Amino acid sequence: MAKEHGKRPYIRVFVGLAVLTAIEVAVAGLALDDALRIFILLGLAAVKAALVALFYMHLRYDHRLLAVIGGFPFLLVVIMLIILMADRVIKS
Amino acid sequence: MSTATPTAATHKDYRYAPVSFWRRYVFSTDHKIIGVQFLFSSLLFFIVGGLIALLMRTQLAWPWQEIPVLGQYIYGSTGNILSPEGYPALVTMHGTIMIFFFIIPVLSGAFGNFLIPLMVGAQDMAFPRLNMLSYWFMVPAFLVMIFGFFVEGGTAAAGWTSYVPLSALPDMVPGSGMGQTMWIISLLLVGTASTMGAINYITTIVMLRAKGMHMFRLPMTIWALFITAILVLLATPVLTSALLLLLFDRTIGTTFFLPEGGGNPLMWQHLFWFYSHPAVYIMILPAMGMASDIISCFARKPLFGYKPMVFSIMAIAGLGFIVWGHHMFQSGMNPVLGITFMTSTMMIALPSAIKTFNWLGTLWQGQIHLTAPMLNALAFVSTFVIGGLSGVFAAATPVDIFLHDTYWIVGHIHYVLFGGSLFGVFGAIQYWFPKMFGRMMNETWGKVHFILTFVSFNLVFFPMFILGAYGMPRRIADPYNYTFLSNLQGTNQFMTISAYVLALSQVILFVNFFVSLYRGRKAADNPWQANTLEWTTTSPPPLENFHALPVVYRGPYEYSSPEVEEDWLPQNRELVPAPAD
Amino acid sequence: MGGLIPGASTFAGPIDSLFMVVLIVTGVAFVLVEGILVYFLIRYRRRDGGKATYTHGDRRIELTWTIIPGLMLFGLALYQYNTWIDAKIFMPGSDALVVDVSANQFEWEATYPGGDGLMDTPDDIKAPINILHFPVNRPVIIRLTSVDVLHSFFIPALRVKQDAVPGRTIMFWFEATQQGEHDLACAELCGLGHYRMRGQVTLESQADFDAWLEDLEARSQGN
Amino acid sequence: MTHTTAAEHHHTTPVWEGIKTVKFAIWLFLASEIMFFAGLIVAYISIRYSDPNWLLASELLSVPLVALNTFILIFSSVTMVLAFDSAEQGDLQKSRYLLLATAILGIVFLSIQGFEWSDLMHEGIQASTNLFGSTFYTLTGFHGAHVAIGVIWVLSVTAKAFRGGYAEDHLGIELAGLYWHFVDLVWIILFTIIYLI
Ligand code: HEA
Ligand code: HEA
Ligand code: CUA
Ligand SMILES: [Cu+2]
Repeated sequence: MAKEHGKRPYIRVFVGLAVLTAIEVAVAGLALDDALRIFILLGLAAVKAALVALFYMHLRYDHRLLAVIGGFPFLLVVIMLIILMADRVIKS
Repeated sequence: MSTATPTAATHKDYRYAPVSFWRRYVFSTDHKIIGVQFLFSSLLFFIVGGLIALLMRTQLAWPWQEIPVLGQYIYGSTGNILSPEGYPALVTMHGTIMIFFFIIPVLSGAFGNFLIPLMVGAQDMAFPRLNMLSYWFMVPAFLVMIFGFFVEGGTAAAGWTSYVPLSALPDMVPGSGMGQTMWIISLLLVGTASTMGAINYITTIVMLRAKGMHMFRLPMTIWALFITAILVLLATPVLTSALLLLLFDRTIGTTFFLPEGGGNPLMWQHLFWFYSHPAVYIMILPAMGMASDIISCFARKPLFGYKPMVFSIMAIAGLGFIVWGHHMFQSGMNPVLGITFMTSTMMIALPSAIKTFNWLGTLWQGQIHLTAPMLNALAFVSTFVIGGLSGVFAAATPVDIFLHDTYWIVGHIHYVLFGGSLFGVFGAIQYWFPKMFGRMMNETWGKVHFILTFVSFNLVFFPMFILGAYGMPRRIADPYNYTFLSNLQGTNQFMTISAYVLALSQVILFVNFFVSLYRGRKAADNPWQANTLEWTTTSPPPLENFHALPVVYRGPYEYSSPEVEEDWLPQNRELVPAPAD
Repeated sequence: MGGLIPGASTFAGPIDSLFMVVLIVTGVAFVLVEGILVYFLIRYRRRDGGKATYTHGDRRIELTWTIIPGLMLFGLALYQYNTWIDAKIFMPGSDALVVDVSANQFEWEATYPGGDGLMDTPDDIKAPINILHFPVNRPVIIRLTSVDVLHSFFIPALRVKQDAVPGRTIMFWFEATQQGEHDLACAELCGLGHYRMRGQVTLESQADFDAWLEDLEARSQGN
Repeated sequence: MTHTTAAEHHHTTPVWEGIKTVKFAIWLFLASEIMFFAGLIVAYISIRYSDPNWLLASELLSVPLVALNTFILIFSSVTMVLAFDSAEQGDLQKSRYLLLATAILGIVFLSIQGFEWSDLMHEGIQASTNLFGSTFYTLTGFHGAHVAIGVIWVLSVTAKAFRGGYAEDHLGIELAGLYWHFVDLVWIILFTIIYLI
């Protein structure tokens, strides 16, 4: 956490995020097959989230323990999501 | 709070110890005082919840009877008899109070607060002010919940699980009006409080350990409280979100859980149990840890299999997040999920098994002192096993078809929660009382309380398994209008009378507690000749816990070590030649 | 404690035997643990001057008492799969009698197929409140719904329990094996009348059942 | 491993293996926040995919506007991180103005969202209208509340910065930043699952 860390790629990350957002909006517009579109969009969102966490929240430079604290909940989220999707009833 | 650097503040506190009564004993930031505050308030709620239980038991033994003298005071509004809507309210309050206001606060709140800094060798929690705040979030929670008794319609009456739609539709039962909303708000406050506590505990245990106190030199109590705090941290917010959704369904007309609006009632159960199954381990792990310390100390023998013990706590916590569906086997949840949940639930019995066997291993070839704390710790082991094993029946999905929501489950609950956690608490109270208050509790009366409690406990709750095998459903005010239960009144009356005895036995504990508080024999610094750090300071400890911060040279269980001739070896005693740290 | 109350359906066999298996496994574990506990307490109670054996444990022992219960538990898990699949996932074929049961605070209401033997046809017959009849030795499929809150359809003797969820129709089945009168209990807290939400179940021969149904039909035409 | 405890370092936060206590605690807090939103989001997804004829947000709301809002929030994230960075580099003046910018961007985000809400209300969609309404207002509402808290926090940090704070210890800025980026991260996910999918 000292000053000696050189310039970090904050601006580049920002550009990346902006571009990805643009792509997302574009993809959302495309007439793709739903599953594929959702897959791409979630992928892009994940990348953006990862960028923020790694660079803006310094997980890339900080102690690994912090990354574990921040990352572990996502494991639980995935479990929750899988179970609830498996248990939902489609009403038509 | 978050940007403050509290340690500076805490440090100051020691120099100019707060003089005013209020800052010292009421709005105190001293973890020891806060721990004691939690202890007293949760014991108070044990009494409240317990007395409610006695009302339930009375109803189950002599349904719709006028209660001789007290009736007019208790059920005055309904002609001195319990009203049909009264019973579910009693059940709900009993469960809610016992779980959220008694067992969780007494374990994490009271002992967590009092023991963590002392046992890791710190002067206070990492965030003393946050710690105080956490207690002062509990108080309004208490008040709101109690206030529920007085709003019209009475308290929440949908069970401590508050299943929707019963709890979501304000006009479903009398209690699901204002009372249910109170219940939600109260639990929101409790959740916030325990999350604050969890953050504080984890930070303290990771950051403020004394020099040489490696993670694998921590006492089991601390390990248990540590993992418990992690469970609280990650599970509670899910309950919070579920409670908020429920609140919206009740107030602003959303329909998350209401089928009319396309919502999904089972969603509540999923979210609730995603919290509440980990929560049941929140209610047992600290007791396990404290029992481990007590057993090792009074067997005068190192804890058998320290690392396996630690890893099984972790395993219980980890698996605890993927078994919640075992509460929903019959709920209409996709039955295929029943298979996965059943398998994971079966496997979660394994770490508990490992712990059980290691407790036995600790006793093996020990020098067992049957003191009051030890007796209670041993009762913890023996009754927790019964409770756990009864859980395995419920985990067996096909058997659960029959057992679900019968008294078998009620028996399970009480064997793990009363037999397990509560005996652990009884043990812990009598073990750490000298450190908390500088006086000893009366040993003889401790033993009397133990024997009476242990016997009457089993007489109250073991028959529940039989009722369960008869298929007696839970939460029913009057079993006897079912023909297949009509012959069970005798059994129920027997249980109820035993429950009265159980209650009176608790009076012994309370009297012993309060008398010892003033009249008890003065306690030495280390009355049990134990190894952990809290015993190396004075009883009660000074405001800053340790006059000089301890340095740790070994694990917490070096009893009967060949290195010294006495049979204990404190963690902080430096042997010459000093072993490499 | 001699197992569950007598059963009267095809589920009673497998479920009760599974109960017994679990009872034996856990019983063994129970006797083992408590026995050893008590023995140690007597055998190793404090003796003056003596010191306890100084040991921190033993990897081999740890492994044994990890692996053995582990296998037992996993075996126990696998052992139940079929019973569960049979009870809750599998559905009987066309010969089954389909009955709609609707729960409300605090009553059970059953609807039977009329003369055409089919559900969802105009001639379906509503049985009187809290009265249910089922033929023995014939699979019965219940289509369970609730109009207000959660309830649970629990006939102990038949070893069936299924929550009724408003907004859903949940299908489950059973096959009664013995004639007789039984209680239908509500096993999910549903409000102040939960304890008295009792249905009367009659298990009778196919013939008696048909007779009952016809007489029901007659009366429903009557008025 | 060097443990430093409360007593040894009076007026600096204790550090363990290079992690500052308060920062560690903030991360724990964020972990619990993740689980909180997890509850809401998982509920939303499961409800939504139970309903085949779910009306899409894109049919009711102007995606470009929200995209702009997303961009604003991302932009506020970079100003925030740069504020911290320039403080680290010793350029406190720059840091102050970046903090201010962050707070302002946050406010802009909130006002655009407020506009969007009132817009939707006029289209006759309340929280009680249908599940779309319920989930939409709940998710964006709780996120908005977090942004609001973030704004207040950042403003207080800004004030302190202008009063010459954070001369040598920038922890305060970093903590506010962590929270701010977290809120941004949550929005990245919400934006995708509410508006785009
Ligand atoms: C302290 C609290 C606590 C604890 C520790 C447990 C522990 C366990 N519980 Fe329990 N449970 C509750 C509190 C707790 N439970 C509560 C409050 C409810 C009711 C909620 C409600 O509906 O109101 C409940 C309900 C409940 C259900 C739902 C029943 C139903 O509603 O249909 C199930 C089902 O699987 C279950 C299973 C288990 C299992 C498998 C364990 C295991 O962790 C037990 C593991 C321990 C052992 C198995 C004993 C020691 C092991 C050995 C001696 C080794 C040998 C053993 C074998 C080889 C089998 N519990
Ligand atoms: C820690 C948890 C805990 C504890 C300790 C207890 C303790 C007791 N419980 Fe309870 N119980 C639950 C947790 C607990 N319970 C839960 C979670 C449920 C499910 C709720 C639901 O279904 O929603 C439940 C449900 C439950 C039922 C089922 C109700 C139903 O489904 O219809 C019954 C019935 O007998 C019961 C009985 C008892 C009894 C007799 C005690 C006794 O052990 C109580 C003995 C203690 C006292 C009586 C207090 C002692 C104090 C004094 C009397 C001394 C006074 C002193 C002074 C004045 C100084 N409990
Ligand atoms: Cu219907 Cu309980
Ligand atoms: Cu559970």
